[in-house]
Amino acid sequence: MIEQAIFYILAAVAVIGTILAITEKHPVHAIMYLVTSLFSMAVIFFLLMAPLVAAFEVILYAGAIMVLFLFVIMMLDLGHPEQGMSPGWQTWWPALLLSTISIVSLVVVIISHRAVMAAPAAALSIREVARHLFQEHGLAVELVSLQLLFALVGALYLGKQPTGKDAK
Amino acid sequence: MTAFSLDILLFALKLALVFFVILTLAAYLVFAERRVLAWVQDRKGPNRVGPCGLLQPLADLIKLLTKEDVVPSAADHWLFYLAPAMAAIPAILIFAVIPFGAPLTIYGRQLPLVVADLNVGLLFFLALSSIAVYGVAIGGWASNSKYSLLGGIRGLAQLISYELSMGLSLVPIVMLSRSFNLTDIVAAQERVPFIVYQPLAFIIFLISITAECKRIPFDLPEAEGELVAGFHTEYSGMRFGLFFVGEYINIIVLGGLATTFFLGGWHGPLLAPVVWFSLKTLAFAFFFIWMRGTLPRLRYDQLMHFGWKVLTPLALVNIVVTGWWLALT
Amino acid sequence: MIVPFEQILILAGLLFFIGMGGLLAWRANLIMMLVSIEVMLNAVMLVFVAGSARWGNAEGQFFAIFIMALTSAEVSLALAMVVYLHRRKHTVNTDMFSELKG
Amino acid sequence: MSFFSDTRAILGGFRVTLAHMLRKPVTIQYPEQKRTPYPRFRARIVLTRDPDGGERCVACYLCSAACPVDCISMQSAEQENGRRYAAWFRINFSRCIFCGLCAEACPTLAIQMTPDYEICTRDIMDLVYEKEDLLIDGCGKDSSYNFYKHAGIGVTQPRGEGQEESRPLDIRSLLP
Repeated sequence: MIEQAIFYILAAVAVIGTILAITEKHPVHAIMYLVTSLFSMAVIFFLLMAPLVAAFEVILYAGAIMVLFLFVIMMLDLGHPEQGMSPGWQTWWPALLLSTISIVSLVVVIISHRAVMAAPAAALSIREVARHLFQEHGLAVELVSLQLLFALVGALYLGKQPTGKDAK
Repeated sequence: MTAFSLDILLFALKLALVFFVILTLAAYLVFAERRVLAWVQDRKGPNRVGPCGLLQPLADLIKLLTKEDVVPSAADHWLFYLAPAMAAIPAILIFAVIPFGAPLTIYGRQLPLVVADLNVGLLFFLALSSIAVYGVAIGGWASNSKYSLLGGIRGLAQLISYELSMGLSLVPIVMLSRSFNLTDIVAAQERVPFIVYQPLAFIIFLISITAECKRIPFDLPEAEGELVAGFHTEYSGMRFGLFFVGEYINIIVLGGLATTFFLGGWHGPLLAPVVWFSLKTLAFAFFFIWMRGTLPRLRYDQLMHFGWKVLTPLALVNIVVTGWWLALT
Repeated sequence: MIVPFEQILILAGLLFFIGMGGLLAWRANLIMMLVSIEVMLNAVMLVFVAGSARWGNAEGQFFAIFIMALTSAEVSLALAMVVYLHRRKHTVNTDMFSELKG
Repeated sequence: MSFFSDTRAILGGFRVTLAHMLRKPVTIQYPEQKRTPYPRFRARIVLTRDPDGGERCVACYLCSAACPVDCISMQSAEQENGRRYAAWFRINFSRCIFCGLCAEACPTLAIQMTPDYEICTRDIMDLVYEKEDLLIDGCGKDSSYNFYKHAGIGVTQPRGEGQEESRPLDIRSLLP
């Protein structure tokens, strides 16, 4: 019962935080709203018996990705909403219309397929999750790590300052 | 019902005690730092307020609370107000997962001396320490001052890079104890503390936590010489005090974590477990102060070079070697 | 399950379509576009984790973790690209990068 | 290998600071525990008297000219017998930097510096010392020096009466 109430509060925080993040003109404020939303998402993951994902959500999303955004915004001095890159009403309303239609249709579909309340599944221990991950999906782990390596090389290449004869 | 309420009461008591002890300890760590630094420099340090200056933290608190709270007019007000809290709160929250003593038995019921026995305690610590970055970055950015902005950017880059090596240096600990739970990690060190098996990981962790709590020689975000006070240049009064207290709580908490991960937590002969834990933690705090009195500040490129090109590869090699060793034995 | 699976799906759908709306609306600002994509990916993760909890199967959590790894790779590349573009034209406005438009 | 020498250097630094930590502090707890200044310590300025009890100062303005912060001012006057003295003499200690140039410039050793360094007050106007505040009843550092006895000019006594001074030569005695 308490968990249910917490879930609804968190869901409200997540949705409101995301809406504020999307509509906020100032990038830094938007990032802060999104971090709030991500936090509540992490706690939702925790409630959904996935503590590992919850921890990684905070470490990676809030602690690394959003910090990277913040770093780029601070470094490139992009925090000037008055420079006019924010969308006006003409760009908002088609997006809003499309989103609203999609949300309404999704809700209709989900409600029409109302299934019976599932029996609560047993919680998975981290040890078990790890065993599954590395025994059955070892290839996927390797592929993801390779992809991270590629991203690293690509980012290094893009971020390199042109030197010597490359510079104009 | 009475059993339940007793549990709640004991829990609340434990929580209040931990909170009180941590905050008092942080305040007295400021005092201890001033005294020890004074000794290093052949001075005496604050000894005016109370016997041996023991009431100095109280005087500091009163001073900070009664100071004028200046907010720069060009600052981003909400974020400016928010940043000190974001710097101090994660530091306190991390302590929730640290077991600081053997489980007590009161009125026939077990009372584990840890606030929250999470099964992902180690990841909880990493998550919260990555949140502490926001206090520095937002504080630096919202002040709308050049020094603060530079301090904030430096803090961001530094904390991100050293978090990586800190996390990697803890992987061998998880491999040895086979658990993310800090109580299990302490239990695994009942005979031999992990520092014996993992001296390299210990050194990497020690350097990383020094960078993580922004202490000399890694205090580039607040370098007085170049950036006045870095990310908290524009802060005054108790907002500055929150940043300050957050830093010292961080020292205590990270010292406690180093104790938990490498020095066997509360295990120790003769003395009570809580006493052992406090002794080890305070030894780390003393080491941080000693280091501040000894080492000069690094240059920024040296800092990044050291973190990415020395500590991280070393930690990775350490993980591989530990894996081999575990596979062979 | 703490709440019916459908409610979590609705929450995830809400977040996903808010992100989509943001992506469509912020076509001019590269940073906000990336932020919107993060929101959408996060919503997808929520579905996977909820499914994992619904059927007691660890695969959903793996997908969530893989998505996180993919996202970090994507964001690092994308932000490197942002820095590169900013170095070229001192703006992150996508309308300024339309030389190849016929 | 530089790694070992670097590590040794860092540990050496730690050893040095530890040694200083265990050393006795050199701090002097000022209000309770006062340091005895050396006799030539440069602090509060005084005007001394010659061994006969007269003022040494002849109001020559040399100290005032030497003073880099212009904190000394005075007004010269002359007695009937030609003996110069300061009608008023004022030192503004809120400007004084205690450099000692005035004491060096003084030909009569009138202006001297004393080791009394505790002259701060709450009111800055109290730091403007007048002649009566400055004048002391002693001779200061050179207790036997008396300017007019050395000066070789006949102001307070006939010429040739001073110490280490021979009588003036009567050039007319050489006339044929």
